[in-house]
Order: sequence, then C-alpha cells, then structure tokens
Amino acid sequence: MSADTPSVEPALKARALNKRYGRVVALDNADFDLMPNEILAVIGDNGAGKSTLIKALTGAVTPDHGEIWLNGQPVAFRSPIEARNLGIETVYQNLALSPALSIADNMFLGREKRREDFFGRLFRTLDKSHMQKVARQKLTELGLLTIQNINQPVETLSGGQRQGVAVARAAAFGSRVVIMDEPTAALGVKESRKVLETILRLKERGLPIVLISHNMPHVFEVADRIHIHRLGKRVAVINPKRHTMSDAVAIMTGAMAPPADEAA
Amino acid sequence: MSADTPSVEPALKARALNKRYGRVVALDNADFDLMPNEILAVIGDNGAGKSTLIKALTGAVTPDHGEIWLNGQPVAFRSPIEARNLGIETVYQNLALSPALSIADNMFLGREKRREDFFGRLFRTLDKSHMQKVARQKLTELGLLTIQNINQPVETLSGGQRQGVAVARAAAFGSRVVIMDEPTAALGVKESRKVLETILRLKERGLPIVLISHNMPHVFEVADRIHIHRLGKRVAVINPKRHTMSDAVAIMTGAMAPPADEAA
Amino acid sequence: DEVIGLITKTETNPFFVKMREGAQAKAKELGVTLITAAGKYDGDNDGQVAAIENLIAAGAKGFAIVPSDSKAIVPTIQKARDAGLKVIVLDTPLDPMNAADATFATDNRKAGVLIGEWAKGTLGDKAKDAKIVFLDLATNQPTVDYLRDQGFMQGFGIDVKDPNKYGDEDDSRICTHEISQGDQEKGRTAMENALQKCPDVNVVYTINEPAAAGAWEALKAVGKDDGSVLLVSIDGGCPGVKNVQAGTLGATSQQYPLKMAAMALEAIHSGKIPDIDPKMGFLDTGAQLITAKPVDGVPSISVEEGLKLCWG
Amino acid sequence: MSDNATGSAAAERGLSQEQGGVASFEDPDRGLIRRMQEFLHRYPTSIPFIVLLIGIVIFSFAAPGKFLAPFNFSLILQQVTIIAILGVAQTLVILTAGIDLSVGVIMILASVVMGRTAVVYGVPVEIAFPLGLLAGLACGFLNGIIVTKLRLPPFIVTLGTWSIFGALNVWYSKSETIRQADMQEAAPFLQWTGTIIKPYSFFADTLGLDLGFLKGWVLNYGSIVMLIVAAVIWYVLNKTAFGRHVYASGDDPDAARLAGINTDRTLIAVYSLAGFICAIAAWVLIGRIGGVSPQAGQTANLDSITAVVIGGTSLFGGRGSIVGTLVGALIVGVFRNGLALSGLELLWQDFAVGVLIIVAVTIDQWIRKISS
Amino acid sequence: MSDNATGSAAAERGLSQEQGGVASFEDPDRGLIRRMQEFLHRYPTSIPFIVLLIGIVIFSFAAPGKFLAPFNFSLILQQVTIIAILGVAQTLVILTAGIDLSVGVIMILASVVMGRTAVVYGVPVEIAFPLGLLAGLACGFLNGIIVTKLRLPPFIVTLGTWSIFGALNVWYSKSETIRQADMQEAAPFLQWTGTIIKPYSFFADTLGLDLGFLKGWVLNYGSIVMLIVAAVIWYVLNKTAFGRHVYASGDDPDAARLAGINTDRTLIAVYSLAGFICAIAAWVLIGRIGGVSPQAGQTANLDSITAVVIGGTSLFGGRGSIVGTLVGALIVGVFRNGLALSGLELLWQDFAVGVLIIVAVTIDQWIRKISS
Ligand SMILES: Nc1ncnc2c1ncn2[C@@H]1O[C@H](COP(=O)(O)OP(=O)(O)OP(=O)(O)O)[C@@H](O)[C@H]1O
Ligand SMILES: Nc1ncnc2c1ncn2[C@@H]1O[C@H](COP(=O)(O)OP(=O)(O)OP(=O)(O)O)[C@@H](O)[C@H]1O
Ligand SMILES: [Mg+2]
Ligand SMILES: [Mg+2]
Repeated sequence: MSADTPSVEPALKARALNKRYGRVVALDNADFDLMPNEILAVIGDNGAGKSTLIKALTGAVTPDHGEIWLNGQPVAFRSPIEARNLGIETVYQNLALSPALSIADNMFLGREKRREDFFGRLFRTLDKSHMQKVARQKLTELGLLTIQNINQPVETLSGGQRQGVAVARAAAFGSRVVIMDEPTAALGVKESRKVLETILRLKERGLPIVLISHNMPHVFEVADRIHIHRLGKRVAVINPKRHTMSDAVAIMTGAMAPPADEAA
Repeated sequence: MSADTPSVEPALKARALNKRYGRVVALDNADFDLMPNEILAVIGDNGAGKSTLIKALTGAVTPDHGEIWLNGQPVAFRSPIEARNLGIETVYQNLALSPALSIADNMFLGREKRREDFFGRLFRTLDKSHMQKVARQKLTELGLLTIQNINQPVETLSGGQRQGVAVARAAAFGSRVVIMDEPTAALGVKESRKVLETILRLKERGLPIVLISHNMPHVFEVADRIHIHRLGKRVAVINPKRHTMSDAVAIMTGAMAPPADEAA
Repeated sequence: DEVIGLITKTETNPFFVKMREGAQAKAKELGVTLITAAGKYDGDNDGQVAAIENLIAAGAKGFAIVPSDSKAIVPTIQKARDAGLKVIVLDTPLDPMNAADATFATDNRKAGVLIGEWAKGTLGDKAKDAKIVFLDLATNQPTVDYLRDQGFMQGFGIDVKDPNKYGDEDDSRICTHEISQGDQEKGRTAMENALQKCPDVNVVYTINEPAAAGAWEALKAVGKDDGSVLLVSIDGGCPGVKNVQAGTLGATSQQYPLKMAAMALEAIHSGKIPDIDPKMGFLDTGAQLITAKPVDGVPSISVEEGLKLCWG
Repeated sequence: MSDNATGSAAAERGLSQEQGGVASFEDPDRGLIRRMQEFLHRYPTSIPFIVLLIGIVIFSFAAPGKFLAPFNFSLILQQVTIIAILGVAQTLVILTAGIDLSVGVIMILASVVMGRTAVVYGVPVEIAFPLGLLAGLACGFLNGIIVTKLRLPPFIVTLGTWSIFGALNVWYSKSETIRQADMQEAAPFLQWTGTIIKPYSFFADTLGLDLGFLKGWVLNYGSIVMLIVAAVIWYVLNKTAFGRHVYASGDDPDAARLAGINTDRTLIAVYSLAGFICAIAAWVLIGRIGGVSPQAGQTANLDSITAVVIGGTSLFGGRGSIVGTLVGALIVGVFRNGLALSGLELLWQDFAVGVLIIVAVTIDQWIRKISS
Repeated sequence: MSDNATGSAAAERGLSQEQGGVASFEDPDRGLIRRMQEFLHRYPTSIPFIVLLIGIVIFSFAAPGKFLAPFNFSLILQQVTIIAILGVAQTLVILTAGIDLSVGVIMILASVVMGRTAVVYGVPVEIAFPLGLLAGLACGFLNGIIVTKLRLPPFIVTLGTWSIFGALNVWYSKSETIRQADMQEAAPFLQWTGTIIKPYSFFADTLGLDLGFLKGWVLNYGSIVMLIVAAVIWYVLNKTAFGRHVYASGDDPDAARLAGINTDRTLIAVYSLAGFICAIAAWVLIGRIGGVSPQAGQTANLDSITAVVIGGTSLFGGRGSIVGTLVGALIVGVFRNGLALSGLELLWQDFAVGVLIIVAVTIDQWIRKISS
C-alpha cells in the first residue's frame, strides 16, 4: 500500500481511528496521511465520516481507538486547544464562532492582542483598534466587502459572511497545518475563488492544507492528492492528475472499486 | 421594465421591500416576482440580502416598508406560520431544525399525523410509525442512505444529512410555493443531484420554486429565470438561455451593467 | 435504644440552635438518642409534618416541637400521638392547646406586653404622643409575629382591635409597620425607611434582637443613638442582653429555650408530664424583662441576672 | 448556453455507475456489558432509577431496619408527592426553556381559594373546588400571556407574579389557617387526597389474596393523583403533537417558529397547564395537612426545580422527561428521610444533603457517559 | 485532466471584470429621533438608566418630598450596595451560562470567618480579614472545580454547596451573633466599610468649595468599594482577553472550545472570582450591620439574580453587562424604598413590587425594540 510507506514523514498521520456513537459507527478504522506542504482534499458522501475524522485529528472528538502522529511524533489531543497550540488551525463545519461576539472578537478569540504600551503590560488591556484593523483587512483579502461593521455580532451576519470570518481566522493563524471543513459551502462565486487563492497562498507559505469539499471542480483544481472517504474509512487516495472527477465520484459512492495501486 | 408588467399574475410578488438593522441596510427597495410554475433562481454576493428577502417574503422577518402579493392577493405575514398555512414552504439557510428532536419529529413538526383509530381521535395519539416510515422514504428519495437511525436527534447528523432533512421536509409539504435558500450548500455530489431532481419534480407538479444558490452550474441547469440581487435590491432578471454564467456573475458583482431590457 | 425528637421552626435561628444544644446536653445526660429536625423557614408547616412522620418511622418515644403553624400541624400531631408518641409543644402553644400532651411555652404575647409596659412607663407622660415604629417579621404574619407585636401594643396601651392581626389599629401613635424578617441587615433597611417616614420616632419595637441591632445601626447613622429613641426587643440572647447593658437596647424580654428543651426531654424520657396550671393551660417557662432602668410596676431583672440566664 | 454544466457534469458522470443499497455499519459484538450499555443508551430515563437504587442501598446501611421498612417507604412517597406534582408542572415550563418561580405560591393560593371559599364563606365544595382549580389555571395563564405577549424572560415574569400572587394570597387568606376539624365539617372532599388506603387489606378483603409483602405498605389518594397527573403529562409530552411542540419550542424557539410552530400558543398552554397542575397539588396539600396553611410552600419553587434538574432535565430547555422529575423528587425525598432517620446532627444532615445531591448527579452523568 | 474546472470556471470568468470598492449602504437621514435611536442602539447599556429614571419620576409623585431628598438617595444607595456587589459576582457566573445559588451563603460564611476569627478567637484582623477573603475564594473555587471537572449543571452544584457552606456556617459560627460593640473593640477595620463620608463637608473643608447641591448627600465606604469592584470587573470583562473568554464560554461553549478557549479554566476562574467578590460583600455587610449575624442574607441569592436579570443579562449566558446589573439593583432598591415611603399597606407593597418589576423590564424591552 503506497500511502503507508511514504518516503518522507507525513505532517499529520493517523492509523485505525475508530469512533462510534451508540450504534452509529462514524469512523471505522480510518487511516489518514497528510504530506508536508501538500493540499490534500478529503471527499466523501454526506455522513461518510469526514467531519468526524477531522474532529478526531484535532482533539475536538476523542477517538475510541487509533493513533495520531504530528510530524512523526505520536500525539493524543484531549482538546482542540492542544492541537491549536501545536499550530493546527481548523475551520470546523459548524464554524465554531461565538454568535454574540463581534467579528473582530471572534477572529482573535483565544489569541487576543494586548496593547504594547504600559497599560497593556500592566493591566493586560486589549488592543481593540489593532484587532479590528487586522480583522477588516483579512476579510477584505477574502473579498467580503459587504460587511459594513466589524463590530457587528457574528449572529447578525449572512451565512456566507459567517463562513468568511471562520476561514479568515484559520488562514491568518495556521502555522503548521490548516484544516478546512467545507470552507466554501456558503460562499459566493467571488468569495469561493478568494478562498481557493488563499489556500494556494498558504501552500506557498509552506503549509500543508486539508480541504474537505463537495465541490469537485474546486477539489480537482487545487488538490495535490485526494483522500476518498466512504462508510467511515479511507478507501483510496488518488492523484487528481491521473483520475477524472467522475472516477472520484464513482469511488466515493462505491460504484467503482478503488484503483489497486492507490487503494488505502 | 419587463418584469413589472407580466401578462400573467405572479405567484408571489413584492415591491419596494425595505429592511434595516441599525445602520446596516439589508433590503433596499427590493422587488421580487415569482411566476406560476417557474423555477426562479436568486443569486447574489454574500451579504447581498437574499436570505433577508426570503425571510421578508415568508413572514420570518417583518419588512420596514413594502408590499407583498400572493397570487394577486396582498398579504402581510406576521409569522412564518401564516405563510406556511397558505402553502408556502421554505428551507431556511439556517435550516430551522430542532436539534434535540429526531429526524422524523423534525420532518413532521407542526403537522404531525395522528393515529386514525379510536385513540388517535379521542386522545390525539400520534402515529409515530407512520411518520417514521414516511420520513425514511423521503430521505431515501433524496439519496441520504447513510442515515442509520430515523430516531437519531438531528444534532447528531452530519452537516449534509441535516440539510437533507430540511429539504425533504419542504419538498414533501409545499403546496403552493417552495423556497429553498442554498439547499445544496452542504450536500455531496450525489445528494445535490437528487435535490435538483426534486426541484424539477416539484415543478412538474405545477409548483413555482425559488432557488437561492451560489452554484452557477446548478442555477443555470434548472432555472427558468434568474433574479440577480446586489446591495439589497434586485438589479436584473435574466434568462439563462440568453446569458452566460460569466455575465450573471459580472452583473452580480457589479462588473457589468444589467442588460437594459431585463433590468429590474 | 430510646429515641426522642426535637423539631424547631428553623435551623439557624440562634434561639433554636441553643434549644437544640440544651436538648443535646440533656439527651447525653439521660442516655437517649436525640433526633433533631427543623422547618426551612418560619411558617414551614410541611417540613415539620415530614419531620414528625420521620420520627414515627424512627420509632421515637416522643418529641418536642416548636410549631410553625399552630393550627395546621394539629392533625399530624394527632397522628403521632395515635402512634403512641408523647408530644410536648414548646414556645408557641397549639390551637387548640390540648392537642399536645403538654405545652411548655413562653407566652410570646406576655413577652410583648412586658416591653410595651416598660416603654410606656419609661416615657411617662410622653407616652401619650409617642411615635412608634414596629419592625415585624413578615407580611403574612406568622403566629409569633402577631403575638409579640400585639402584646407590645397591649402593654403600651394601644387598642389592638383584632388581637390576632396587626395593621388594623388606628392609634395615631403608630407611625409604621415595616418588615425585617428578623434579619439584621433587613432590620437596618427597614429602620432606614421608617426613619424617612417618621423622623421624630421615639419608640421602636422589634421582633427580635438581630432586627434591633440592625435598627440601632440605622439610628446611629442619623445621630439618633443619643437616647432619644427607646429600642425594645424580645429574645434574651446574650448579645441582646449585652446590648441592654451597653444601653443600645432599652429592654428585652428574655425567654428560655434551653430550659424548655431540657424539661421536655426529661418529661418524655420519664413519661411524667409535670403538673400544669389548668388556668393557663401550659407550663410557663417564663419570660422576664431585662433592663438597666427598671420601671415601677413592671417586674424586671437586672442585666447581670440576665447575663447569667442568657443563651447565645 | 453551452458552458453551463460541464464541470459538475463531469463529476456527476461518476454517479451513473453508482450501485444502490443502504449503508450498513451494524455492529455484531453484543456482550452483556455492551447490551447493558445499549439499554441505557436507548432508555436514558432508566438511569435516574439506578441512582435512586444506589441511594436506597446506602441508607439501608446508614439507618438499618427503620429505613427499609415498608411503612417508611410509604412515608417517603407521601412526603414527595407535592413536590413531585409541582415538579411535573415545572418540567413543562423548563422544557420550554422557561422557569416558573410562582408554582409554590400558585399552589398555596389555590389551596386558600378552595379551602377558604368552602369553609369560611360557606360556598359548596362543588363550586369552591373548581374555583380553586380555575384560580391556578388563571395564574398560569397570566404568566403565559405576559411571557409571550410582552416577550419578557420567564424568570422576571414569574418573579413578579410570585410577589403578586403572594400578596393576593395574604389578602384573601388574611393569613388565617383553616383547621382540619373545620375543613372536615365543611368540605371533607378537599381532604380526600389524604385518605389512606392499605393495599394489603384491599387485596385481602376484596380479592382474598394474601400478599404478605404488601403488609405495612400504605398509600394515600394523593400519591395516586400524583401518578395520574404524571402519566397524563407523560402521555401529552410523548404521544401528542402538542408535546413535540413543547420540546421544539424550548430546544430552539427560532427554529420552531420558522418550522411553523405557534410557539406563543404553545407557551401559553404550557404555563396555563402548569398553573392548573399547581392547583391539583393544592388539593393534595390540603389532604396532606388536613387544612390550609397560607404560609406554607415558600421553598416549593426551589424544591420543584431541584427535582426537575436532578431528574436530568436541562434548564436550557428542550431536553428532559417527566419520569426523570418523579425520580428526582424521590431521590431528594430518600436522602432527606434517610438522613433524618440516621440520627445525624441537623447541621451535618444539611451538609450531607448537599454532598449527596452532587454525588447523585455525578453518578447519573457518569452512567450516561459510559453508556454512550 | 481536462474536464475539471470548466463549469465553475465559466462562471468565474465574470469575476475578471469585477470592479473593486467597498459596498456602502450608509444612510443619510439623521433626525433627532433617529439619532436617539442610534444612540440607544449603539449603547444599549444606557437603556436601563432610562427605566431607572422613569421609576424615580414615578416615585417622586407617589411619595412626594421624602423620596426625592438627597439623603433618601444616599439611603437607597447604601441599601442596594450588598446586592449590587453580589450581583456583580452573579453576573460573572451567569455570563458563562451558569448560576450561583451559593453567593449569599458564601458571603455569610466569609463574614463569619472574618468576624469570628478576629473577635472570638482573637486573631489579628490583618490575618482574619485575608482569611475571610480566602474562604470566599475557596468556596468559589470549589464550585468551579465541581462544575468543570465533574461536568455537572451549575444549578445542582451550587445548590449542593449552598447546603454544604450553610452547614459549615452554622458549625463555625455556632449561630452566634457578634455585636457591634465587640467588633468595634477587636476589629474596627472590618467595620470601616460602614463609615460615612459627607461629600459636602469634604469639599467645603478641604477644598473650600461650597457645593450646595451635595448637602444632605452622604456616602459610605461600602458604596465606594462597590463602585471599585464593579469598575474592576467591568474592565476585566470589556478590556481583557479573559473577559472575551467569559462571554464566549457562555455564548456557545462548544464553539468556544473549538475556537481554542480553555473553557474549564475560564469557568474555574469565574467561580473563584465570584466567591472572592462575595467575600468583599461580606466586608461591606459587616460595615452595614456593625457586626456579624450568621442568619442574615438568606434571600440574597434570589435578589442578586433578580438584579442581574433586570439589568438585561440573559440567563442563557453570553449576553449582558455589569452596568446593567448595578442599575438593576438600583431599580429594585428604588422600588422597594419608594413603596415603603409611599405608605401603602405592606401587602399591597408586595403586589406593587411584582407589578413594577414586570413593567420595568417591559419598558426596557420596548425601548430596545424601537431602538433597533
Ligand atoms: N439581525 C441582523 N442584524 C444586523 N444585520 C443583519 C441581520 N441580519 C442580516 N444582517 C445583515 O444584512 C445583510 C444581508 O444579509 P443576508 O443574510 O440577507 O445575506 P445573503 O444575501 O443571504 O448572504 P449569503 O449568501 O451569505 O447567505 C448582511 O450584511 C448581514 O450582515
Ligand atoms: N454526536 C453524534 N451522535 C451520533 N451520531 C453522530 C454524531 N456525530 C456524527 N454522527 C454520525 O456519524 C456519521 C458521520 O458524520 P460526519 O459529520 O463525520 O459526516 P461527514 O462526512 O462530515 O458528512 P457531511 O459531508 O454531510 O458533512 C453520520 O452518520 C452522523 O449521523
Ligand atoms: Mg461534515
Ligand atoms: Mg443567505
């Protein structure tokens, strides 16, 4: 199996992850490999277990069994904080935003910037204007120009604007791995394009990226490799240059057997 | 303006809808026309005001000004219930599901079926097994086969499964107008296809459908007319047969002036 | 192993805490097991009903109870007596009184009368145009509340109208009734509000000594701690008696919870109910007026004696 | 148009070859523990029963003999009846993400209306009793109207009406207790809930069955009223559309509204029903003490909320059950009774109640965790 | 691959022609009412002040003369001080979607520890006072630990610890009051918060300013302590990262955790801080009553929650403000004082308090609605 014996150490690797909820099996001996500085797309049917896989990798869910390695080191995150402290930044499918907090507050949640002056050092005063400026700038980079007020509570944003905030946050702070679970689902044509550009830009910065998406054209446009998830496990990893979209969809839905050389 | 003087009465019509939140203007004199038995797509940037438009049309939000007609009758819905009682069924972008209730409960929420026997008539006992059967069937029609337990609380479903439940509900119960706000955003390739098929099937049943989507291929595939929303108002209604996707996107983003004949 | 119960109105009121302590000491002396219980607030009938039931289940020989609602508890006490338990009522008699095997009470009305008479006597001629503030217990007037309040009025020479209810009097000397809940902090708040209404107050009746201590703080804050206001109370706890000694409290009626409890335990244990004056209907454990400034015709004891007898 | 659908069409070509068939992850391993887990997972309402059982076992050691006597269990049942009924009312309200601080005072007010109207004003009990029920219903209805029409937080509304109903209670009752003897004379029907039945004699006398294990076990009609109230509300919550609407309204009110539920009507019905149930509790209360004590019931709010929360219902609404509330009330009753019998000093009884409540809920949560 | 991107690429061709530029919907119409609306919309914390003002106006008619006197306002301020401080503690907890039923008893326990240790056991106040603060902190810490580590609902936890701390209070205090005179002798520092200052004389004597409008207005150090506590917590909530975490933890705890906030640590800190603030309230309480009364403050829980909720903080967490709580406490204080001065019968005062609370929050909501 090719994916199991890579020449370089994967940035993020998992073996035999299992997770069940009552009688529902969400992960069934799932494997995962993210190589350094690649864009890995994860595709699969609704309910295949993609989000659960991501959550297991980032400590948001504790797998029942299975092992995870970050850059070759075994890790066992007990909470998303631990993953984040090691530089893994994630856009969760449900976005993980605090509805009543403002856009700027949400962007910097958990890594607020203090003022650099006396007050900041002594009283830990936040540098709100700086954070607002940066937040505005990051959103503009993603083309979210219709946001009129950076202090608007997130709950008053449109579905797409909200997603933009989550993506901007991950893109701005990811330092080792960036994981995005359907980042463009609610986004418009223009904004989706910007997100893809952002992903490519992150790759240029040397980061590996995991992209979960149901949008095959997007996947095939940016992915270096495609992890196909089905019924709770990885069934294949394919090279988008050597397979068509229709092959990928066929494997994903079980219509086609995974290619022998790339089967996981 | 062509859209203003249609030969037949629109199924749903609105003029000069306004809605502001504090200093944010979400609807700015927006017009809307849905012809009988057509599929009308509504497209627009994130934050353009599409969802607010839909909410204003269905009573989920009360517009500050503006008038609405259903089949030529002026209406002023004070709550979504009134719209629903007149046969307008909506898939809201945030889905409007009760997280702790089961899939079957959610599908039949507000129109539960009673048992037909003595108990049902006397004690209003619900016919749970019937509702579960129908719910299962509707989900299967949408291709959501990975749902293992119809009594699972909706909050434990994957993002796509959840959306499937909301779409199935609207498709099953819409009797006059069906409105779908980004129904395929979280859906996989297969499931999206089924939703488009469902939309076409609803049209065959003689219903007019409103489809909000950022997926241009989907829009151009099924829409009879395309309402382009920008900065809180309708800027154009175009015929997908006479315009390209790139024209639509250009009008939507303000890069191109709306075509004179079809400008709203 | 003989079990005897003690049920008080509330758990934390020092009056009842001392009563329990007295009972505990007596129980040890007699070699019996004491089970204590209490209502959750003044007026909690249901808590006391449950406590009595539990004592029946525990096979107690008998119990002493300070009833929260002296009428409503009667059927439950009947049930206990039917089950063979001896019941001695403390402090507040039942209605009807003979529903218990015996009643060891302080006459709360009489305690009120004592401080009323003392206040009247101390004021002398000025009593005619006194301005009186009442700091009472609660809006719904639990038994002890109206007994003490109306007793004070009787002693002071006010026409009480309905003797089982305050607030219906029309004597112009009554300036206001305020609610203190017998709580020191609320006592202060009540007195502050009363002072706004009656700046020329010169007599303050308080339901208990914590309320009196709170009231005194309010008086002090406006400079009325100069003896221009007579503050009277009921209980006779050690802090209260010391306040009489210090002159912050004019007089207090002292009651004897430890004595009551000890006597009750003794009686239940021995099965010998002491003789009771048939005229009174209950055994009076006494209430004595404590003041540093005795008034003719009002029996009182000195602060020193009071300190020897005080309970907390 | 020619360039519409190529991209996604390309992807969807893959679908044509798809094979049907439902995904099946079904799991074969079903040992005893696994089956136990599944049972608990499927019937989470059984978990509080386990906690209750643990409590009973503990106290049968802490207060040997006395605690386990059938008569004592009868007592516990009688002691928790009122809180359990109020708990049912409170559960309804809490399921809608509300809270009702006025249940206790509604109960007292209703008992005063029933008792005083019949005994003091001499109105026939056939009128006084429904009048009391109506008073409860009206109080609840008022709560519901204010909550929905003025869109105020239920906490504030019921805090306000608590004061208001309390004042009305003092006004109407004049704070006068109605004695058992007077009640018996004027309106014995109101005391009916306190009537004791002995199941043992019942079976022995009427059916000729000698069910020895029932000896010593007594019951009163109040407990039966409680069970009926709980059963009816259980039925309403689980088997009728209204019940689903109650859950949905508390779970996510906005979603419920968008889904087409008239949440206002649901809430008004819930508060009214809760008020009515409080009036039934009033009836049971009269039976329990034989008369009417207008000062009672001040801690009933907190007690009823406690029963609800210990029973596993979430204060945030939408999740919980009536059975949980009954067991919650029983758990607290068992603790209090057991501690009282244990002969512990009052002060340490309080301490122990606090500890036990926390421990009980911890065990509950722990079983839930391992069963999922 | 050749068939990848055609579909969406076709659509995206439209983007190349796009013009930049931020969307601007800015609205020019800005009349007086509009500007007022915008002010309220932008500073929603100002709304409770308006309600407070309305209350003051009403009572200046209902109890003319007395109510509006500066001295009476001083009284109201003193009367609400303790509840306001406890309200600040309660606000912290409620912002995290919790509730603290133990604030009142923590306050009492801390006051007993301070007072009894100093007066009865003769420990120097320099030790006894910090010991009291520590006791409050420890109680809060215990609450926090149980809530987070055992994952129990805060309602249950603090209900349990309420019993536990209450028992400890009875045990340590022996229910014995400490008299003002004894306190004055042994530990006058503990009474310092009750010391009265007269701002008028202060300005007149030290600065030579004759600020006539200050005449009659007195203040005590307790009120100043309250303002300092409120200001510090306001600062913490609004200007520090910890404050953001408090809001986020209450708003949507799952989202906060996923976003990388250590919600457990935040919660433990919040409960500990709340306990500490309760101990400060204990100090103010000693100043107010001059000594220590182990039975005081039994209604403080409900009162503090009331202040928080009237101040506009949501019991579901994540939304609310300290300023609101202060104003909420003041509103209740004004109502109670005004009604007491109005000379209304006690029973109808209770009635009126209930009505006024509902009316106050209704007006608050109504202003909020028209301002949005
Ligand atoms: N309750 C609210 N308070 C304040 N602003 C709001 C509120 N609801 C919506 N808005 C604002 O109104 C504008 C329109 O929002 P809307 O949800 O209608 O956009 P949309 O066209 O549906 O966008 P998307 O495609 O991202 O779903 C946005 O700028 C949004 O921030
Ligand atoms: N907390 C839970 N309890 C029970 N079942 C769950 C829970 N979370 C997820 N599941 C189930 O696990 C399966 C996998 O869910 P997951 O969210 O990982 O799917 P997904 O691949 O991300 O789907 P989508 O593309 O729709 O987002 C689904 O069948 C879902 O119903
Ligand atoms: Mg997913
Ligand atoms: Mg939208």
